Amino acid sequence: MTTTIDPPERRETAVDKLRNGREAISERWHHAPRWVRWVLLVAVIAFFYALPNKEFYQYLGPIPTPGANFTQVMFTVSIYVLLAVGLNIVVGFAGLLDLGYFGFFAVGAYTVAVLTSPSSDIKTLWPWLLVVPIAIALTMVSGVMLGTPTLRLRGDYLALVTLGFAEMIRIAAVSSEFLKGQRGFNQIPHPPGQYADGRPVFGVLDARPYYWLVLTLIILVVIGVRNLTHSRVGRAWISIREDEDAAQLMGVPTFKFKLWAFASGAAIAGLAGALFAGKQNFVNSQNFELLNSIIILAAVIFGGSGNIVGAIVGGGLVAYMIERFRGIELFGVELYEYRFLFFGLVLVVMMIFRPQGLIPNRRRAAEFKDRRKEVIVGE
Amino acid sequence: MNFDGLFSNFGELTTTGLTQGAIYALVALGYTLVYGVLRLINFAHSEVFIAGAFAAIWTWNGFGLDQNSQVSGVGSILFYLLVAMIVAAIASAGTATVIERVAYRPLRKRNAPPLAFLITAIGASIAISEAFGVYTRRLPEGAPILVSSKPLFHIAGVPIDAVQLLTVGAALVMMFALDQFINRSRTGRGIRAVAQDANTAALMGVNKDRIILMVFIAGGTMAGVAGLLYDVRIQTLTYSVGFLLGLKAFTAAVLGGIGNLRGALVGGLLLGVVENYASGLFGSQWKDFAAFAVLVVLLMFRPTGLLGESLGRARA
Amino acid sequence: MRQKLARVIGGVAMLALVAGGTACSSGSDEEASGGSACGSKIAFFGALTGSSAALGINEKNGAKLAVDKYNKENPDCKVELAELDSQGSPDQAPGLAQKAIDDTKILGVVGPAYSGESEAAGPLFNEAGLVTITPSATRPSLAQQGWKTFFRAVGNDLSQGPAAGNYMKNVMKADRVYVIDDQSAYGAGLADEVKKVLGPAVVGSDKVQGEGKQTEFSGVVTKVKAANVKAVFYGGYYQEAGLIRKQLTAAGVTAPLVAGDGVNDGAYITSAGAAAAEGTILTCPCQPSTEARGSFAADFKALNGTDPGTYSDTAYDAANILLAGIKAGKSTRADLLEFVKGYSGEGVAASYKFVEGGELDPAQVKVWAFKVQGGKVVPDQEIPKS
Amino acid sequence: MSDTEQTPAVPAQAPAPAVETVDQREPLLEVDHVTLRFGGVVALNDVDFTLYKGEILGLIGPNGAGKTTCFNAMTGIYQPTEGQIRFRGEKISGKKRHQITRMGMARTFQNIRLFPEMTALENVQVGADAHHKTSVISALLRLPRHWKEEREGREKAERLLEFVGIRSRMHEFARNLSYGEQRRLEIARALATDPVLLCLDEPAAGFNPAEKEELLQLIRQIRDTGVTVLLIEHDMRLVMGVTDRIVVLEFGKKIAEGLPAEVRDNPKVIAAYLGVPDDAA
Amino acid sequence: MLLEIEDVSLLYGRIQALHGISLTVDEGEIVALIGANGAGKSTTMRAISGIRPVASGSIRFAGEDITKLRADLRVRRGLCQAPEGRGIFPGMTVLENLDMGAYTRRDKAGIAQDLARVLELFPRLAERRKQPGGTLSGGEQQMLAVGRALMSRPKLLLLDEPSMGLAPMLIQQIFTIITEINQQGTTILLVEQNAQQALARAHRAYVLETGRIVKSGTGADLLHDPSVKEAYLGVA
Repeated sequence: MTTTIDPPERRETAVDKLRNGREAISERWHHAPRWVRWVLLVAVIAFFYALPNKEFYQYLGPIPTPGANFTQVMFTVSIYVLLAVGLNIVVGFAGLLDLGYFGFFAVGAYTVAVLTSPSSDIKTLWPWLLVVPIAIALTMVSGVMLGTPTLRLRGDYLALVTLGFAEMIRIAAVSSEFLKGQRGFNQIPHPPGQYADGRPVFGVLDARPYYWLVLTLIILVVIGVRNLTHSRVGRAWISIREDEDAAQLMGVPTFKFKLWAFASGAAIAGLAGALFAGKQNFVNSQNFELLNSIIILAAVIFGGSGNIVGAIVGGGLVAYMIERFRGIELFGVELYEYRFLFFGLVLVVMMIFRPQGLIPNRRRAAEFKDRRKEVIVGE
Repeated sequence: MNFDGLFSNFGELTTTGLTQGAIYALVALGYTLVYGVLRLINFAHSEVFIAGAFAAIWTWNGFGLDQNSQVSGVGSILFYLLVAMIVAAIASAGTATVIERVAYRPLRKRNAPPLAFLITAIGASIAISEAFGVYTRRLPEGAPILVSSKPLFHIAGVPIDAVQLLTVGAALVMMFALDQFINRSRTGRGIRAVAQDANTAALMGVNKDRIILMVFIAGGTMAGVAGLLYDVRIQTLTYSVGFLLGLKAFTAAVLGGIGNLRGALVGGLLLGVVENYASGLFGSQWKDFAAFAVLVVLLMFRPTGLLGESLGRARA
Repeated sequence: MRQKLARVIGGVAMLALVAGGTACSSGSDEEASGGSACGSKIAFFGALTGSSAALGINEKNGAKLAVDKYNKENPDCKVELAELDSQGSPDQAPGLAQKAIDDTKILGVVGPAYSGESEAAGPLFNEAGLVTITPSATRPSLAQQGWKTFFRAVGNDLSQGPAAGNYMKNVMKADRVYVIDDQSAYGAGLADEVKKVLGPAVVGSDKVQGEGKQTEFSGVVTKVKAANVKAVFYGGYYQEAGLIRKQLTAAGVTAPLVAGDGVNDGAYITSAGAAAAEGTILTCPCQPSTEARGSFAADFKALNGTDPGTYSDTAYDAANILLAGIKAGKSTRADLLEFVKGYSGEGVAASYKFVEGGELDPAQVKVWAFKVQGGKVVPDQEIPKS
Repeated sequence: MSDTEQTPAVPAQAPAPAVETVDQREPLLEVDHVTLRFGGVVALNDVDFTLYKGEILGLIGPNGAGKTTCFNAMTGIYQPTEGQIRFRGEKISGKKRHQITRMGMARTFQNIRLFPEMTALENVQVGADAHHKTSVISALLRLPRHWKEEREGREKAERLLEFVGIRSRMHEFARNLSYGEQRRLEIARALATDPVLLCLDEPAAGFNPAEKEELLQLIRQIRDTGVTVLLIEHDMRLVMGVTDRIVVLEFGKKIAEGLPAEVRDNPKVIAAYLGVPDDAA
Repeated sequence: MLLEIEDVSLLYGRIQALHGISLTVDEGEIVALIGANGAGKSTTMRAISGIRPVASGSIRFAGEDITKLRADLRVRRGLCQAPEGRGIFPGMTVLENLDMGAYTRRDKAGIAQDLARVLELFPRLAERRKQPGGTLSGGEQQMLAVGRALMSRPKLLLLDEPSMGLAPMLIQQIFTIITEINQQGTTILLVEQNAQQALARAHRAYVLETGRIVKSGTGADLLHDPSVKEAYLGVA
């Protein structure tokens, strides 16, 4: 019974080595000359632009997904990355636990669907490009509407209210006549653009242009988010996350900035929803399961909440791994069937051994280390 | 809005609501106990419930009973109920223990932040639920009809049947037992002490780990009984029903004042009734919507619930 | 991990998987001789895992039987069946559709099984000119989107719904009916048609959540009980139908349940329990097992180890139509598409001939009523059109 | 909170002659007969005093006397049950905390509350941001205002870190600073909000004599820049050394007010602090 | 030697709160620990009772090394603390609170005996035995905390600021009781801000400053030490 703090520390030597190795890499990265970093960054971005080309990915060994078209999978992955970047603002920076983030994605997608689809009741049939800003704006408004009454709550309670709201949106989507439930909206227009020979750029068969579009938008969004975090706004968010009372007493209008965090996160989700609807051509209530919200949140924390790179890696990896399981068979068992089982287990194990995420914020990592030292004797 | 639908069925909606609410209440106890002691929303509690519900069905299967079986004779019915109840309670308490040991205790030992607990709870919940899903091939499993739901008698024209009596009765008995346990026993006192002030409790010689384990076991037992009652009432079980039921049970716990045992009862019954009224008023598809609306409105305007928070602060 | 896993790319057959749960292997990769269509593939597209999987598995097994038979009859010119597991979800559908399109050996597709995923995948198939024959997506609008490659091996909701209504009105003489649906495209569509036919005889209606989301129907049951009806119609799938029937019976409602082909599955009786399911009327735009069906049921059981379920037969027929084309030497997608367009012939479930938009020729659509008796679904009578 | 039920009535007024002279000065913060109850417990009982512009006022009392409660009421965290608190002539209750800060009141915390995962510089910048107007839009697009305020805030932050003597540590995360540095950082952060009134809650707790001496100097320097200081402190040496005037609380009541020397010799204060010796009881 | 603390250091996060504290308590003594706010008095108590982990150093109790022993097991060995801020369980009645003190004990007769003794020591508590702890006044809560600690029949009783927030009359009373308890055979380690009283009662005392022990000696010596007076009142 007289357990001590020693055993866990001993057990972790192997993990520590790994961790040290990673830290060394991160150190090296932070001390590398500017141009080296730029070259590497450009190389990484170029890699991701090249990725959906079959001429390229067929040489990548096990990376392409065996069970579904890789380009289409990459599109899904990119949407998840965009969502993770958005949720990271809310959860990672402002520290607001949002379990209903996918609801905003639904708002974005439905706005596009309702305003563009011929099966919609209002028959506006507007082009996609015109509707995108409307979708983003509406999602922001819905973020503010959800945030205004709920952002007074903290921690777990906020998580539950957001979860409740997302579920209400889903039930409304299923049950209300206007949102067409499972019947959904079809023939949603694609983004505009034509090749010289008159073929549309954003056709049905080739998912690459969509992927490139999302990838480009991700880069823009990341630049925007970086701008925010390196400003008064970002400082306000982090100070709220760190100590909300102290932030208030230092003159931070916490409510306003929490609302902004919610609204910016929502806007990004709305953009993702609009892109999804434009690519998918069809939107119905089956697209918005609650599990998706949980997956995105887990992805952000998995990658390393509070760190943009972490969120990107988390969102990408989680979405990719789920698809990667498709078509893999082990001991006569189709692994795809078990993907969420693994997902759940990974979350548990991860929180025990690496709660700060794969690529943590340097600040966060220190916090977790410190907390461990304060373990109460014998407990 | 269909006021006629509400008023013409008012009595039946109320009794079904109360029956359903009794099950919510039993599950809510688990949330309330764990929250009271650890300030943690044990998301995985819904799967503790599911474990009990499956255990009961599989017990009956073990006796050769399936969904087509008819059992007669009060003695054998009681026997099957009792055995299944014990197995279900053990299965649920066992699941709860495993969750606490495997998922939460390592986090406590590492002094992890609350967010880590929440994510772990979600992870554990998904993993357990999926394990049942894979095992049952995501198909529903049927329970034998042990208790007839033919009306026994009428109160003011509203029929009352044996399932309703059994469900509400068993829930009340279990609650009473738990209440006595918390308020009268030495362990119960330890639970209340840890809930009110864990550090001081440790200074009194209370072993917090043991108390936490007891809390999970007590909550698990209640969830196991709830699982059995669910089987008796619904007679079919799918691996995925836990999530929604768990969420509603949590709503019930918050409604009554989380951490407050008697609040869980009040909250459960109230929620069951409210959502049934809503399904009468707006249509069944809006039933869950109503439950979530209650949760959201409540958290926004009175997060301490109807009876106030905290285990023991208001004498449990 | 990656290297050690047996990777099953869509092309490798995995016949043994369902039968015995053993590893994949039995697919033969040998290049068959004979016509150029030899060694080509047809694909099955539908939910094989997830909460809506049962229907998909029924269909896949039907298609598998067809391919199996074909390969036995043509040992020197084999065809493979590729399986694409969509989980019935529209957002997975485009990736899988493209997967099928990318595989140039796939000449035709049986599926997509559900209407939602058909909506999402249809444009891709149309663009690629890959012919699809759905054995079960009954949503009327699918045929109205101008897809050249869409064909439907069953009647749509517009044929079945009125038939169910007529049956209740004319055969059951039900003057008080309660209508429930699961808000799915299929279920709500059926329910709407039934309501149109029955008019004022519908004394109440309610909606529930499908896809396994709801298992507790006390609210609906209370209302049905209070409405004191002669029949209850349910538009939706067997899973919820079984639960509703069970809970209705438990609550003492004896009025028979009437439902569409989505409930016409053995799993319905399992989940409701034989006693509660007794007397349920199930409509289906398909014929009962007559001589024409031959040894289908027995063969199916021999291959898959289970009885055929809903749409196993239509999937079998759909696969056979594609296989007939391949046998006839149609070795390109365009040729096969043309072949299907002009196809006319007998299957085990119906006679097939496609009209404008890919719909099954209305003359071929026969709606039958079946009845649950003694724990089995037995044919009752053909329902006259209107 | 403090126990009042069995407290022998202590006369609240302790008129000191010095009060007459400072009365001429401009009042900055007025605590006007404030009573504060939590449930049944009376935490503050008719506390009444005024803080004048430019002075250093010490608020002292034994543990549990209600100092921090009083402090929290003055900074707008608690609403008084009775009476009111006016800052620069305006009633504080009902104002949002960040508004009070913008009106010119800043504080530090008894148990240091920095933003541990921000650098020292960023911590101070948060304080400086109190008067900035950069919106989400201008930060997103990096409009000129963002650059201007960012530069201005950074310069101010560096100046203040220099002032409290930890500029060399400005890129460290706050959690990595030593205890003394954290205390100083808190003061710098509070000063960054451009306060008229700086409230220090036990800034010397845990300091050794040398550090206390430095703190004393720092407080004087802050006053010399024109900032009024309210000091809650336990360490009498520090309080006696730096304050212009002292208010003494015990059991939620004011038991003395006046110049340091007067307060020190007040028998009631001595009794409250050292305890009454056995023979005196 | 009942309690022996050697070179104990303790961290809060990265801040060092104790810098190598060493002190001893002999059987039968009252030892006082005095110092200004933030000097580390309560932290020392927490290290001894085990609700904060120590970073280095050792704590021995009755000859056993308890440095890494869990808090509740320390209680079982006879080391009981009445925590700072009293730590009354607000939702429990006075009697239940007292029962909590005897949580580790199973001898019903002994418990009943001790309960009688505590109620005799604190007649106020006897009057309010059915009242929830949260509704007691500060002084009564303090008595309850001390009484509850006594219920565990400790070998060593740790009292953290028993006079905090009490009126002089009550302070007087509490200290009288402390002396009485000690005379009945309980060793006491006392943290106090009320130096006058604590030093007058203690056999020995330690003065803490910024996490270090700067002075020690008999209570009487320190009571008349001008530097102690200065530390508290700033009187030179």
